[in-house]
Amino acid sequence: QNPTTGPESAAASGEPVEGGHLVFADVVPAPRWQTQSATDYRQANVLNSVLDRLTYYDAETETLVPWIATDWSPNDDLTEWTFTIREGVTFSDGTPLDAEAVARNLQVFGEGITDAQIQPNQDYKNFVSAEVTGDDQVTVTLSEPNANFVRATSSVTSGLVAPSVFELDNAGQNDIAQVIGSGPFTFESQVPDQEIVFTAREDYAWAPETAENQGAPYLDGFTLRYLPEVGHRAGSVSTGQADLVRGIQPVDEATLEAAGHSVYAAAGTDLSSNHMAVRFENEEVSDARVRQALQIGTNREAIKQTVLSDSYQLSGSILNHGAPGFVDLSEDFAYDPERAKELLDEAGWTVGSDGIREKDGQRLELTVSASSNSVVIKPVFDLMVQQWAELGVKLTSRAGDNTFFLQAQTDETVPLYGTRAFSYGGLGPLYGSGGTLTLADDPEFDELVDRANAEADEDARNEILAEQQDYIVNEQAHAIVLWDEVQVYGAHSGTHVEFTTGAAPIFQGAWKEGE
Amino acid sequence: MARYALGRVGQALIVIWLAYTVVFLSVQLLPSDPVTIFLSADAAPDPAVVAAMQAQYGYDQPLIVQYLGQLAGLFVGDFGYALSAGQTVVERIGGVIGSTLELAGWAFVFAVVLSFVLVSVASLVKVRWVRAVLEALPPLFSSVPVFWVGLIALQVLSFQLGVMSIFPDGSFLSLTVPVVLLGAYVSAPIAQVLFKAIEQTYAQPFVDVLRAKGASETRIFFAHILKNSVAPAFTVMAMAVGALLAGSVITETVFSRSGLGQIVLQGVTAQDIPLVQGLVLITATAFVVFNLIVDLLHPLLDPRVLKAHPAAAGRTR
Amino acid sequence: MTIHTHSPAHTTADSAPVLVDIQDLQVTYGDSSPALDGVDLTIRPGEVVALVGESGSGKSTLTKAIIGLLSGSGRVTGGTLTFDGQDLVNASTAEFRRVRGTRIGLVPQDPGASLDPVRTIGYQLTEVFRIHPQKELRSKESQLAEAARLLDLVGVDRPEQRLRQFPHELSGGLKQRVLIAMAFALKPDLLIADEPTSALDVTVQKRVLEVFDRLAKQTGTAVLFVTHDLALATDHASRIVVLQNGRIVEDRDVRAIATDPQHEYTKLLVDAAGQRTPADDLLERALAAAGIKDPVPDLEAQLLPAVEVHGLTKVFGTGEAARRAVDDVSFSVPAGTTFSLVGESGSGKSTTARLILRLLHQDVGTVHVHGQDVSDLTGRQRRDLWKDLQLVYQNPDSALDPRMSIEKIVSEPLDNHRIGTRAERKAKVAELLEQVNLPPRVAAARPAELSGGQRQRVAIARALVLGARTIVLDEALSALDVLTQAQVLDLLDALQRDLGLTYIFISHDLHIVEQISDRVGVMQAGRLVESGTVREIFDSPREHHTQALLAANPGNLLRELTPVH
Amino acid sequence: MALGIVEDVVAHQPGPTAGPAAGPHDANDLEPARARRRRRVDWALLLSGLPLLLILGFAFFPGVFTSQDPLNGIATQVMQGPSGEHWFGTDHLGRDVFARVVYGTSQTFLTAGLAVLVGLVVGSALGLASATLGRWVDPVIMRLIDVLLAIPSFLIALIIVTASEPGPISLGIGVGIGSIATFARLTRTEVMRIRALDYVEAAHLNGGNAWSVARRHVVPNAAGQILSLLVVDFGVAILAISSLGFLGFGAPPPTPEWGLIIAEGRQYLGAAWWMTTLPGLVIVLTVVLLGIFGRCVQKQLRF
Ligand SMILES: Nc1ncnc2c1ncn2[C@@H]1O[C@H](COP(=O)(O)OP(=O)(O)OP(=O)(O)O)[C@@H](O)[C@H]1O
Ligand SMILES: Nc1ncnc2c1ncn2[C@@H]1O[C@H](COP(=O)(O)OP(=O)(O)OP(=O)(O)O)[C@@H](O)[C@H]1O
Ligand SMILES: [Mg+2]
Ligand SMILES: [Mg+2]
Ligand code: NI
Repeated sequence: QNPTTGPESAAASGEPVEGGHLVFADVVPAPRWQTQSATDYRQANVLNSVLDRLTYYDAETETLVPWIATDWSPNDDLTEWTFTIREGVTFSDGTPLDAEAVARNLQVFGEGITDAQIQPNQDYKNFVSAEVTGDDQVTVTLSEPNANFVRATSSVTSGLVAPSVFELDNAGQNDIAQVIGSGPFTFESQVPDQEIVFTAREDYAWAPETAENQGAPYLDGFTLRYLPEVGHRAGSVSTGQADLVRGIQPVDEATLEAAGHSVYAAAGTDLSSNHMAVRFENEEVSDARVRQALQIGTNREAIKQTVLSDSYQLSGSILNHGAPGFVDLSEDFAYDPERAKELLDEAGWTVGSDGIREKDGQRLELTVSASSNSVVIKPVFDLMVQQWAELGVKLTSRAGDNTFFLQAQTDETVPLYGTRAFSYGGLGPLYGSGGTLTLADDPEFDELVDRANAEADEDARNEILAEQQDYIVNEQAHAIVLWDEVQVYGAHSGTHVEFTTGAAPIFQGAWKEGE
Repeated sequence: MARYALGRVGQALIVIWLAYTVVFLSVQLLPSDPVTIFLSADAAPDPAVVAAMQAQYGYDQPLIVQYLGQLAGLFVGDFGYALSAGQTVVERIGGVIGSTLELAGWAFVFAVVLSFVLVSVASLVKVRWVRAVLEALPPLFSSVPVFWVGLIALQVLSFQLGVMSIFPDGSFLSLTVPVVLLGAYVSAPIAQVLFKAIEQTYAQPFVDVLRAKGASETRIFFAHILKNSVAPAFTVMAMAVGALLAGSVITETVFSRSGLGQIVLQGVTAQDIPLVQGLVLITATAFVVFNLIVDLLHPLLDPRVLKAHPAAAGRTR
Repeated sequence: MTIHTHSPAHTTADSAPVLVDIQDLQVTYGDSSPALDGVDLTIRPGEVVALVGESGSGKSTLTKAIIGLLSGSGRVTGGTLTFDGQDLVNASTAEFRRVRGTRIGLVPQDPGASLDPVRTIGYQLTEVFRIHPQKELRSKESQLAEAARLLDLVGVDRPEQRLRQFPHELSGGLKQRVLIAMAFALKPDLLIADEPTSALDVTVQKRVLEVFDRLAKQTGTAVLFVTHDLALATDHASRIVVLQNGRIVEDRDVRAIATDPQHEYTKLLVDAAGQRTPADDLLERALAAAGIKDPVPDLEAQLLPAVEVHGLTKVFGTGEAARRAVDDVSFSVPAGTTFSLVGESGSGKSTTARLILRLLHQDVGTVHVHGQDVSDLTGRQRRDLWKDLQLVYQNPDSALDPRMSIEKIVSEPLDNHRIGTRAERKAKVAELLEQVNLPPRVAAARPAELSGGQRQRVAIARALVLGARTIVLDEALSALDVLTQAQVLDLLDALQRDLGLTYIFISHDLHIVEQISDRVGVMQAGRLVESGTVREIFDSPREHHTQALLAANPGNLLRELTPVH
Repeated sequence: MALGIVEDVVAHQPGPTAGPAAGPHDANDLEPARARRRRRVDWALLLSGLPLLLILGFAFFPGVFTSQDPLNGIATQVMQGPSGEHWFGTDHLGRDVFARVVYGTSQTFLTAGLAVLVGLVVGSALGLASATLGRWVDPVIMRLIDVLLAIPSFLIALIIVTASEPGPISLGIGVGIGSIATFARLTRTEVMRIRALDYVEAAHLNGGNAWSVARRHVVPNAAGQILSLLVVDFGVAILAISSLGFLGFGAPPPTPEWGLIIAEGRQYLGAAWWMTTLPGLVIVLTVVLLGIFGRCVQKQLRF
């Protein structure tokens, strides 16, 4: 059911081998390494092995398990969360990772550092304070109840760094060479924009509770390199120039596997599914019927057949199949082009002379933006251009235009925004008022979010979560959902890696078969 | 001579300053602003934070103040802070410039050697078709998109033959292949101009006088033709600096090398004005310095030029 | 006034050994018809042979064939060519290289471009010794010393210093001497000189040729020299070979040719070179110059000089670089006459002409044209002036827009001044083309399709189309070969008679000046040193400079041999 | 990218331009060679011109050259190798690559054409002003040109393309600015060369004013050189545009555009070589042909 489990178990067969150095090729260099900038795979994939967090979300059990926090619990009205900090943990510079250090970290996540231009972490909304409340206890106080708060502490953006790091200026905190964590690997050297070398910490002994390897990493170290050219990735795996490569494209998967190498589909359970967020305040898409038409007028099966592969699971909701609270809504937005056309007709958009719908002299032309860092997003959108053209909707895909993408992040006039976003803080930070995706206020949804956050009972909360999903996908169709987030990695034969629910490789447990 | 040189240096400084200013102004055309872009990478930026940060980096100041501030910074060696990199411009550029210099430097050397070898062989060889082929090479070099051959070369060398590393790991081929591709591209105009200049030199009557003296073709070529023909080639070499940068952007992207190329893209997409300005300063200076060298070298190559300067023609009053 | 007294080499008996032996030589360029077609020529040691003929007759081709430097697609397609018994037709490049420089030397036509501009004189002179290593000239010092000796020999002053100079620092005459020194360096048996002085002005030409003659005699070198100028040939050669259309039409002793030209073409050449102004014509012109002309066309025109300049001065450059190109020049040109300006290169002739034409503005002085003070004309007024006053350029190639048809070129002034209807302009052009003896069909042609002489006629037609009364001709004939020159001269003469034109004629060629002028002005270093009627100047020059200029005028032998009509 | 064309660097020495067949050892017999050239058919011109005409045909009548759909793929024919049906194979969406190349021609040519136009209009205006207005205008314009050269044209293009909607207009202008300097320098040298010729002065003597002389003599005679640069620069622009497309700064899909087709295909280089290689060859071929054609034009029109 969880696509990660297949390859994972395959990788786990055989005894891990100690030693060896792994070459990991990611897509493009990351410009900044401050903890909270790890909203991006580029940073998260690496910081995951450099910074530890309070909690860990275990893919198999689909629960949060202890890591640096051995225990945690909220007060009754869910406004105070108390964490018990593990003992004997040290940062790589030797300083202790104690309650003081954790409190300082949490404070930075909640408040940011104005002097160093560090913003608060968006998952720490309503943060009031973080205080040391016992020998090894830290208590976080929130102004509003948040049942989901603890989930945020499992995110790489909540990676813990030595408090001394916070004393640095912005440049210093963003410099990977100066990021001091307690994780299994530490920075060794770098060639800017070309490679970064990390070495294993031999004294590492505080892996997440469910981790198979509880001690120091098997590997001696790993090197991060970059392969922006999609076309080079499979080749570099099969020739062994890289042991692990992110972003293998569908056409290369079969070839790689046939040649005896591994293809890992690392499910990004921590993220939303891949979708187009609809900036519904734009004229063309302000009518829910139009958005619904787009939702059911998209032939996902054809997309999967043409440009995806079996590594990709089509969306059942805005959340991924493995995410807590996921409900499968795929029946509701099954492909129905006729109904889609009807909806558009009903909304007053009639087909014009060139096949594009019009209303009051306005044409139904939509532009979608997306970053170029996903291998499949461009071809998928290209295909959707064709599919939507049949509905009478002119879609312009600007996937891959990174400048436009940066602009579109904050430009609410760009009607469609292709993305998948970390959702540690639930859907609120994404689709609620002040959210990062629709860039519009939505009080109705805010209410759903508040209700969920205030609900201590899991089942009751999941029910509200289901309502949220239905609201976003069906009722309002604020998100045109496409496929579950997944990062496809290629690994040279004999390389064994597992992945977090954030699709990041776990180098601490990775090993290479000796030659 | 000293006055002439001084005048040229003055002109060069003006050109650098103008280039700096033009780019400063054109960067203002870019949509959005560096702070918003910087902040929106993390989350939807809080307007208050944006404003605070703009104040921090001076982006809230009137344009003219920003401009003068930047300019003043240059004089004390402060090239600004590259927000998108979280480093000062000097650190950011300094960190990778070596890589570009290595690539561009060798490519330049290769381009010069290649064009001289091509031209020499083509001029001395007696077989007509060999000469025709050699003469056809530079136009071909300049017609082939570098990224296209680069991609194909990598595919073949790295994956099909497995002789070259896909990563710039410092191995011989991982430097040589990009150098050769970029060099061949840059050599095209140099070789073309050399061919043309040499053809014109060969048409000069003094060549027949040399032949009548009994000089061999080899002597004629190396002792006379070449020295007469290099001046325009030098001019082109100086102008190739810009092409080298453009070529480096492409080459570095194709071969995943670090370098200024990546910074150009980063600077423009993130609208990191100080970074872009720093780059322009470097390239404009390089361009101007190379041209200056060529200009000052010119009298050594051609004793006539110094004489020629004062004489200006003004026929009608 | 004969200056050179040659020991006539032709006295050497036919039994003397033959140095160059050419039989039935045929040379072809590409696949066109042969440029040389069955040439027979022998040259004996020490003999000076002049090769004359009109442009394109194959003179250069012949010399290049001997030294193995046929250009482009040129190749020997028949016949034999031996040098001192050695077959040169089938000689390899290496064999040729051993002969060139050592046994056959070359003095090129254009000294300006015949030295490598980026190498010093010393380098280029000593290069000969490096190419052909000599026993006693191994060290650099000895080579330089020898080079200096050679320079001294050809009359170059301060030889040591010259060795360090670059060609552009030398005048044309000096450069030609360097080239001569270079050709003589290894005392060759044969020297080929292709129009060695055509780029030099007469005085320099004379000095250079003296050096040339002297050295040839001293070293016993045979010389084959090419020229357009029969006068020059007669002065320096013992034998003249006349080439026409790739064939030798006459090959005889100098005196024989000069006194008794056999071939039709040679006759024309001798006529053209030795032509003297008929006495009656001279009288007529003298009368005209004095204003007594019959019939009287325009009273005013005769009273007023066509052009009058006074105290004209023009300085180029400032400070140290300042140069007085024209210095206090005054003269006046009566209407209907020809005034010639002569003088060595750079003496200010062209500058004076341009000042008159208002293409340059004087620093001091006045210019009157047809009675009007034009000293300060600008813009529109200049355009009006140019209706009356026109210029014909030296080089008809560059004076005509290559893209335009002859008709358009000639009618351009009419178009510009919006004169007449289209049909009228067409008629006017046709009339003028007829006047300058051009067939009507050239109207549609483009300049490239015309010969040099025809092009110069077009330029003259254009100058006349607005009814100009005064025409400045700045070396208007010097780009043409002798026969064409004669034709154009006839045309100018006829036009002057018919239209009462005034000419200001600038030339290096004193023969022509003597034929065409009424009055002559001699310039030197910007100053008009002497002026007077043509007879005054030519027969009794007062100024030393004028005397030197006239002495340099070639054709003394010819004048001696062909008496005035 | 835009290396620029450096034809103008070699000073126009009085020496002749040798005929097509002439090697470097040719001497200086200019007149007959030129006369002969006029009469003979220039095979290089024909051999480069005809294929270019064909490619130009792609731009105007794409439907004549292919019956396939460039925009909508056939899902069952994804990534098929070259065949009789699909000459250049099909792409990842099952679109016919050859059809995309054919239909992309107009977009590419439009953009390159605009680029060249910008370079031509602005560049030659600057060059003309520089050469004719003289005095202080000339040095000022020349310094401006230096500034243009000192800023990498690539960066200018990047900024302009980033600053505006991507599309033929911004791309064309961005790339075109890079060729302004080349056009300006060539125009300046040409105009100066022609203005120094006697026939221009003669035109003044014959009553022409500055305007009529420029129109009748200077411009038409300079046009030959500039026209040939135009042709060559067109190729340079195509390369520059495709390079920008490669870096992700091209026109948005699905508009087929040559650079974009290559950029799209390149990620499948290992799996479907034809998607990149064949359109790339079309670019190379076009640019090479344009280069040859430009040089022929130059020879034909040089006076
Ligand atoms: N390189 C060449 N290629 C083709 N034809 C040539 C070449 N050189 C000379 N010719 C032709 O050969 C013929 C003879 O030319 P040549 O130069 O020998 O004449 P010339 O008597 O020296 O003329 P001039 O007095 O003008 O120097 C001419 O018809 C000319 O056009
Ligand atoms: N435009 C100019 N600028 C500076 N100096 C000039 C200019 N034109 C002519 N001179 C100089 O003025 C002097 C006279 O030149 P001019 O052309 O009048 O001589 P010329 O008698 O016509 O010579 P030639 O017989 O060679 O044509 C020369 O020294 C020349 O270098
Ligand atoms: Mg000749
Ligand atoms: Mg003159
Ligand atoms: Ni370019």
